[in-house]
Amino acid sequence: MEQFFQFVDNNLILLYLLAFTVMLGFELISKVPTVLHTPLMSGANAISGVVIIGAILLLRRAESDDYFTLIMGTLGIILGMINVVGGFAVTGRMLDMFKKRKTKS
Amino acid sequence: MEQFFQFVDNNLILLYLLAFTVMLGFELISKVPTVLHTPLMSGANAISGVVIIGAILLLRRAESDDYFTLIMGTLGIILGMINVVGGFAVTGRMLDMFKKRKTKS
Amino acid sequence: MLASALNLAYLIGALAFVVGIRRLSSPDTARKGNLLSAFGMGIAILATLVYPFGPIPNNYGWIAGGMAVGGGAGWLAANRVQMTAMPQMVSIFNGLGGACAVLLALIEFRQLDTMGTSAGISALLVLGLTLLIGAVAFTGSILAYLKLDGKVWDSQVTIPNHSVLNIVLLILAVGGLVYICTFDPPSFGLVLGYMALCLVYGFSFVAPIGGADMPVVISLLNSFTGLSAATAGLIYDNQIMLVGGILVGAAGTILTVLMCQAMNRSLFNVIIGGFGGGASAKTSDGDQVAKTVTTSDAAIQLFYAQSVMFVPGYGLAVAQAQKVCKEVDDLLQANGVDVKYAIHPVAGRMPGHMNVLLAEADVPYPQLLDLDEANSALPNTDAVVIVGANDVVNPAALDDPGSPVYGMPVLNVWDAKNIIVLKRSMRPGYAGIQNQLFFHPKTSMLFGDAKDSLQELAGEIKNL
Amino acid sequence: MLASALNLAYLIGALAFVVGIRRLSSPDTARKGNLLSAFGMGIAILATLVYPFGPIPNNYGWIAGGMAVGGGAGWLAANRVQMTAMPQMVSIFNGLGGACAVLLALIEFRQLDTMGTSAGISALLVLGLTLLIGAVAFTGSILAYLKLDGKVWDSQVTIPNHSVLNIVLLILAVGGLVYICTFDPPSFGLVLGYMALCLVYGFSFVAPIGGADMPVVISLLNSFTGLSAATAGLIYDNQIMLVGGILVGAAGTILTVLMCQAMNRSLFNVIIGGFGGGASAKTSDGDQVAKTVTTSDAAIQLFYAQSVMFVPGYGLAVAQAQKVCKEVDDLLQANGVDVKYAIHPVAGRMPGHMNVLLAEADVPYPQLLDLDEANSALPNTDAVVIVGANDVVNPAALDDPGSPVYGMPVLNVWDAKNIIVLKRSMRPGYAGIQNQLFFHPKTSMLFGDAKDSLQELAGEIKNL
Amino acid sequence: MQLGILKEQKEGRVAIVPKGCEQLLGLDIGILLETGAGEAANFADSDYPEGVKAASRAEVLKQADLLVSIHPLADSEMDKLEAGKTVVALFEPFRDDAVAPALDKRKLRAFSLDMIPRTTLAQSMDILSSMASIAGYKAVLLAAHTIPRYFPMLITAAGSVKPSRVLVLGAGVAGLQAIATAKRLGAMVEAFDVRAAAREEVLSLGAKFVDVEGAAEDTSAGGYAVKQSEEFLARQREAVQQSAAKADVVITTAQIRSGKAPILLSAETVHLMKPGSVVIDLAASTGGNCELTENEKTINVNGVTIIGDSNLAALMPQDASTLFSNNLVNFLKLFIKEGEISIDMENEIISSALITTES
Amino acid sequence: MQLGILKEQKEGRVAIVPKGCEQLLGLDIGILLETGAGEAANFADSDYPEGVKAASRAEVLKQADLLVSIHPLADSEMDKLEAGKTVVALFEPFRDDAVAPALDKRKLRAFSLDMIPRTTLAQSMDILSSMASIAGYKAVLLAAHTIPRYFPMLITAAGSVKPSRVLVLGAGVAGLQAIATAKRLGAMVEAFDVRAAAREEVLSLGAKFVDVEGAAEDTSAGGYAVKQSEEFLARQREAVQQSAAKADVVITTAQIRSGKAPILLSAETVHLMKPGSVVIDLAASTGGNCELTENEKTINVNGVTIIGDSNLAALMPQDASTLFSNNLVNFLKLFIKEGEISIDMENEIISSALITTES
Ligand SMILES: NC(=O)c1ccc[n+]([C@@H]2O[C@H](COP(=O)([O-])OP(=O)(O)OC[C@H]3O[C@@H](n4cnc5c(N)ncnc54)[C@H](OP(=O)(O)O)[C@@H]3O)[C@@H](O)[C@H]2O)c1
Ligand SMILES: NC(=O)c1ccc[n+]([C@@H]2O[C@H](COP(=O)([O-])OP(=O)(O)OC[C@H]3O[C@@H](n4cnc5c(N)ncnc54)[C@H](OP(=O)(O)O)[C@@H]3O)[C@@H](O)[C@H]2O)c1
Ligand SMILES: NC(=O)c1ccc[n+]([C@@H]2O[C@H](COP(=O)([O-])OP(=O)(O)OC[C@H]3O[C@@H](n4cnc5c(N)ncnc54)[C@H](O)[C@@H]3O)[C@@H](O)[C@H]2O)c1
Ligand SMILES: NC(=O)c1ccc[n+]([C@@H]2O[C@H](COP(=O)([O-])OP(=O)(O)OC[C@H]3O[C@@H](n4cnc5c(N)ncnc54)[C@H](O)[C@@H]3O)[C@@H](O)[C@H]2O)c1
Repeated sequence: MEQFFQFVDNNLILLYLLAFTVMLGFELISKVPTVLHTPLMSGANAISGVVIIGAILLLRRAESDDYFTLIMGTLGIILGMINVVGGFAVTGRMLDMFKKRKTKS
Repeated sequence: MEQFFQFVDNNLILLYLLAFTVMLGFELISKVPTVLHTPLMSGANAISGVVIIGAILLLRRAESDDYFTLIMGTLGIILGMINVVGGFAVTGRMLDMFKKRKTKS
Repeated sequence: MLASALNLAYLIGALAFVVGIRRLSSPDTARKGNLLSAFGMGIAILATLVYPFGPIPNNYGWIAGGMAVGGGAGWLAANRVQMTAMPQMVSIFNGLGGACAVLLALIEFRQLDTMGTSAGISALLVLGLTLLIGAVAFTGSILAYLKLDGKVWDSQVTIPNHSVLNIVLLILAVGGLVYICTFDPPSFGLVLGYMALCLVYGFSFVAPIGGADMPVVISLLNSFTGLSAATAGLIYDNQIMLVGGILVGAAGTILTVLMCQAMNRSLFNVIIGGFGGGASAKTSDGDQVAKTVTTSDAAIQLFYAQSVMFVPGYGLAVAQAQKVCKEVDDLLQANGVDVKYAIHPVAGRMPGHMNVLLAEADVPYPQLLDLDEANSALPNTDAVVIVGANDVVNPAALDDPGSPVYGMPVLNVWDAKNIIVLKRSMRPGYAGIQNQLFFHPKTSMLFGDAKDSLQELAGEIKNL
Repeated sequence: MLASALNLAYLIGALAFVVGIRRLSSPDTARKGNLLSAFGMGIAILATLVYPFGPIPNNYGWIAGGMAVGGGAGWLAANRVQMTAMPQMVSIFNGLGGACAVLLALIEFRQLDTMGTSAGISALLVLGLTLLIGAVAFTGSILAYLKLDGKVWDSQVTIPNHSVLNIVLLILAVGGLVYICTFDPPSFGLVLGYMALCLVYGFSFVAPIGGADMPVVISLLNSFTGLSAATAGLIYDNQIMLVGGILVGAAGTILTVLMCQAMNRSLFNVIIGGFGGGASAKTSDGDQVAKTVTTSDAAIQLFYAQSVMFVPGYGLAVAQAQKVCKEVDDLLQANGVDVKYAIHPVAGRMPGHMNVLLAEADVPYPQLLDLDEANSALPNTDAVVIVGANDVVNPAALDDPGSPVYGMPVLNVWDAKNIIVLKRSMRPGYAGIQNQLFFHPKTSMLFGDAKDSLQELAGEIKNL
Repeated sequence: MQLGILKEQKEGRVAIVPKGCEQLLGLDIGILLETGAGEAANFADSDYPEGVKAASRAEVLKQADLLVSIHPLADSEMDKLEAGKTVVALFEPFRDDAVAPALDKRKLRAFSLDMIPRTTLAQSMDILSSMASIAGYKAVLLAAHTIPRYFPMLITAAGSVKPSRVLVLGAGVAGLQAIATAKRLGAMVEAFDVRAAAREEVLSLGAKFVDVEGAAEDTSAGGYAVKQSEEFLARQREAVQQSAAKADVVITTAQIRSGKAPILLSAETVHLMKPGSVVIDLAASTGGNCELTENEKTINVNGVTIIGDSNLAALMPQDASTLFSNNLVNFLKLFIKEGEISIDMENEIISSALITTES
Repeated sequence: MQLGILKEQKEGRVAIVPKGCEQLLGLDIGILLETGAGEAANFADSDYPEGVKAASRAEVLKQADLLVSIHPLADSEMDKLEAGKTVVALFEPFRDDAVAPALDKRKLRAFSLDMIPRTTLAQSMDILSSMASIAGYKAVLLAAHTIPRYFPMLITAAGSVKPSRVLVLGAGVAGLQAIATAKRLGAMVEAFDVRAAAREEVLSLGAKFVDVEGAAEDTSAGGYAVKQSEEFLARQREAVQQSAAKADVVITTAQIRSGKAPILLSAETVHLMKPGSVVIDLAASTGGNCELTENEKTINVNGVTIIGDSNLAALMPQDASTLFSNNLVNFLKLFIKEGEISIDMENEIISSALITTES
């Protein structure tokens, strides 16, 4: 318990940030029309590929002879990159169906 | 310039928090119907009375013989309290006109 | 552990603010939202009061006295004020919030001065900013209140080229802030002078802005108050002040922009083009001005009415708005509003013109009232919607013997509580004469093609 | 200074994510939103790549290789996939993101093990959580893909009382996490075992959920991937990973809830009541199931069509929906859609029934097509909206000699690209016979009173 | 003072219905009712309130000081009237310059109801509008009943029926009512008028307006149309011809206040029309808008039925009488004060309607 | 084979119009047209396609193998027909048991068009529906034209006019069309029927339905109503009386397939109706739904006009002929194959309509 409060005090602003980010996430999505559910899911999925940054950081710092890290890290980069590039591309394709402009006033 | 970057680095999470709070504020308001503009303004105004917390902190820490601080601080509390209590109360009154329930399905 | 209790209370308070504001932005949840924000504020204040900071003077007597006086005054003011004077009240409250921030900054500056301790440039900057923003919010709000209440006229407080004066003052204020930061600590006299400058600037800032634009200005000043609370939060390293203040600052800013949009103006236009401001929002005939109303306000008025009466005229036919009118009717009825149509015998351009149109829209006959029925129902009607009628609701028929319509029986719509007029312009109708009804205190105009206006109304009502 | 450049780049990236997601939630801005998010990701990756951390190995070769391979594969996969298989693709991508997080955690755990350094309980907790959440997202997504693609059936991967198994696995996984944290550092073998457990749990978690609910599950797993990215962000003290991950986590969660709502189910119901799931979302006749469509999807389909044909039937009359139908028509026409009505000679219950109704709604005669005109226009029609018609669009009239309607000329609506059927239930019409059209691959049902459905459609179209 | 209500000789309407008598009795006057005056409009003598005395025509003519009827009395009866009496009817003095002098000679005070100005104030006495409105409505019913076809479009198992086309010439009160009624029945309606204001009015009823440029207009004519140049009329006839050739029904209502109705439908155009179609000419009494119209007759030219009838309101006697009566009573109340006739020549309505004084 | 189109003796419709002949000529048959058969429906002999030979009635009767007409031939003419010929018309055998034997005796093959079943498939040959639809439409026009009042509500400067009330008894094809047309014209419409399905159908046209409980229904009657108990009819008459007393127009269409039409409007009820109101009885030919109806006559009872006419479709000869012709041609195509009549008794439509064979 003590530890928990310690953590709260030390990371106070971080907690605010987390709470606000969650609310922002909710707020952003709350009024999306059903038809955008899938593209939105896909777009969010692409963003979750941000984990690739961790893989890059790891790999840049890895010893050049630490092959486990190098190989696994590279694998991580490949996977993350598929998620990012594929995710954005596939979202873009889904959204192409909304290309037609409204002529409404 | 150097100082600025220093500041950025030191208060990184605070900056995120600020940015996200601003976005959250925008997001919350962006779809409000015109008719709620005034109550919303009034409600926000009541919240801005949060400055009273500063006055309380100040007063609690003030020396008991520092009459300038005591008097000015008390004045601050009075003003802030008017803002807070009056603000919420007046908002409440404005909103009373929305009391009628919809019977729409 | 206790420290984190305080922090948690603040976090909960901040979240209550966020959720509260969110709920405030929809009519259905607004009342709960207000209560939630108030609850957040209560928690934050309580936690601040009781948290044991250790051996400090506390001064609970002073605090309790201040809170009792302030709380009582606020409560009384809020509950005594007339419904119509609420915006003025908000303006005063806001000014007081700004004044509170000014006092805080002032006390801190004085302490620096008396202690002679140096505080660092960023602390000074924060203090100075709090002073500046708070002061502008304070005097600006007070002037806005005076203007709204009709106690002060634009001409009494403006000089020619007022915007030049404002720019000069702004430069002085910013310069003063920088100047103060060069001393560490600055002398209290210097600070007092700076404060006076800021107070004057706030007054001068609002002076040229037209009375009709005051709500926008109050909203803007409200976001200033929020910012001053945030900077004050930086002084005390207090997150809820910081977060609450920023939130209000952001929300207030976007709200200001929205209000400008609703009036079809830009913020810049409101602030700078202050002189003669509000002209575009009003339509005047000589000395008289006709009030306009936004679609959503009209929607609310109708939605929350007990009884609504449509008065169709030739404009309904021209706009071919009968079906949309029926749609609005249906929406209102679905919410328990009693809807009727008042058919004046010569509305339109042929005998029974309105009957033909409303039958086309399938309005049941029992909803149609003829002249006598309508006139006896009008005093108990909450809102009248005049859809492209003009001559048949002209009060000149009753009270202006010189008018060509004098003596014609008309619909006494002014007996109802509110009147909304849907037409495209201030142009007269068939008889070619101006209609005093449009300047009646109960009347608000909703300009535009009747079909478009009704369609927007329907949309707004659906969103309620 | 350079450090802040990196931080600023991250901040910009994070803001781009926020604004990107915001724009993704409205059809008009969605494409730009996607580009903006991608831009944010690009900036963040670029900054991470080029920022000079000082004398470190960098291993740019490995990195470049990995990025080229991954990027190329992702691009190809995204562009080759069939329109209809997109959800599967998203599911795979999501799984790979989870796998990436798992790898990161694994590497870190191994480093701890090989170095033998102690990391502190919170670091271990963060690593373990990353592993757990990432693993569940990984195997869960892969199984979801297999199910969606029809490669795996529920019965192949579930056991009786599967939910008990899931609860046991969940307890084991959480227990394992706690257990690992008691070692500092834990041995790599232990970690591998724990990982295996997590991978199995992810698979088992998704196993009992019905194929129709897969989109909901993918969305949920997507928010898991987001959370694992966030916890990984904690490992590296990296704000953009943290913020981006949390954002996706929150957005994914609320999106999941919204998707459940759109299907009229609760999330709990989807996850736990997995067996036989999807039944309520489909209406079946023996082996056949009729697809349903949500109002907003129908609205989009109509709004973005070139040509739409309404097929009114007796249900239009019963619902008295003619005027709302005309309203939808007007909205579509205002957006350049070509709208026609196909009037079958015996639609309704009296000769000319539809004519009377549509004339009442003021549909101009040239928009009305009779049987032959309609049948020749149908192959070039993007969407057909059947409003309460049934027998007159029954394909049995053409191909089922045993049917009482065999030989009657009908509207060949199946020649059009899409068919939306508005009716209240699967009940038959006047002739009392079932209609195979409702199970046609091109058909989706929008159940409800035709007037209500059309009213909602109108609302949705206005919001587009 | 005694007011006498006469029975119409050629039709079924009656000038004042029982409800109107109730109002008039409140003005302290006596009322004489010709026996059976309202019968054809479903108002029996017994429906009239107490205080109304039924009497023979001769008695009414003799005893009443104020005689009201829809159509003017025949000359023979007029000759027998005592000088000094007041007569109220539709005299149409603007059509025939001899009307007023003749009355004058007989020393009768005459109000012509068709001279009431079309001002806002006089709308409640505007008999022309009430009757024109009925005529427009009736014209469509008559046409719909006469043509051998459906008005609305129908798509049925026995084939599709095209909607009938209706062309309305002259969009005054009668024309607008005809447009509205024909639209209601599902016909496709086109209309034409020379007054600029008519265009918007036609569109406001959802019908199509046929444009012909160059119409003359005179704003001082009190809203009435003026005579057009021959050149314009020729251009107009051409435009009309195109629409008429496709039309199943043509309803013409074009009037000019003082003079013969303009010819809008030439014989040539009628010959171009489809057999089975119908022309209803409401302007028949002033010569007709169709060259071939014969007043108060129905003729058949090449399969086209041409009905010339300016008095269609008489076909709906009950409502027509009620509305006529309401208008008339509103008018009478203007100058019957305390049981006597008191004429205020300052009043524009009275001075316009009064075409001869008894002196 | 020769097909003969006869001119109707008592009305203006014609069984087959020019467009129908075009289709029939494609079946490799010859067509004889009685001179002037289509004239009254605006189809001149010259409008018929080449290949149709105009001939005198006697010639047609003699030369044609297949004789089509709307109403059956008079007995005298029928007697003169050669045995073995085929006649097609509305024989109404279900009304009179003597019809079929008489034809049989003359050794004629007869198709009765009113025996075509009301199945989904036969809808395109359903002459009863097409004609009933016209009758319903016409009934309202006739009523609107006859009553001395406006149909729609009007609020005018001359006072407010209340809308007319229309009561429709029997909401079959004719009744529904009447409801729709009366609604269009702005009347307030109430309707009544014994079939449960009719309720929803009436409401779907925006009219009010008068409920009377306890109606008998027989789903095996092919959609037709069945005879009701006397007790129910009494209850119904009472409900109808209340509505009828307020009504300006009553349109009755109630039929029972085999038998006299039910009496829904008693003499007593008619006496309660307002003077000036109208009853239009479309069931007149089978006795009428109104006790006082006289078939093919217009009578006036206490100011109430009662029109008994079951053949209103004849008043709209052009469209009525076109629709009749379309239905008839669809039916003829069922059994004219390669220029000859070939009868497939498996076909439900043919076997139902065939009431006598030539042998
Ligand atoms: N009933 C009859 O038999 C008859 C016959 C002839 C004359 N009149 C006369 O007509 C008049 C009727 O009175 P009224 O009140 O019905 O009409 P009105 O006095 O003519 O006024 C109609 C009003 O509708 C507005 N309007 C026109 N088009 C519009 C549109 N598309 N959208 C919204 N508003 C529109 C016009 O204002 P904007 O231009 O500003 O939009 C105008 O002021 C009376 O003076 C009457 O005497 C009646
Ligand atoms: N035209 C004529 O002269 C005539 C005369 C008599 C019979 N018929 C026969 O009537 C039929 C006409 O075909 P149709 O396609 O027009 O109608 P239908 O086949 O009778 O089908 C009507 C459909 O509308 C739906 N519906 C009813 N009320 C509704 C409401 N409020 N909202 C939404 N949907 C509603 C019903 O489904 P739910 O219950 O599931 O909602 C029903 O399946 C043909 O079989 C024809 O032979 C025609
Ligand atoms: N003040 C009022 O409140 C009031 C009330 C009723 C009518 N009015 C006005 O009175 C006027 C006359 O109405 P009315 O119905 O008695 O008119 P009317 O009977 O004199 O004429 C009928 C119509 O024929 C038209 N016409 C004349 N010559 C024509 C031509 N050559 N071609 C085509 N059309 C031609 C006229 O413009 C008119 O619209 C209208 O302007 C009407 O709006 C005013
Ligand atoms: N299969 C098809 O597509 C098709 C086509 C046309 C008509 N129909 C059906 O055929 C049936 C008969 O139609 P119709 O117009 O020829 O009927 P009809 O002329 O035989 O009778 C007219 C109406 O009178 C009603 N009626 C009978 N006795 C009554 C009483 N005592 N009180 C009140 N009403 C009474 C009947 O119910 C019917 O609705 C209807 O069910 C109709 O829907 C079917």
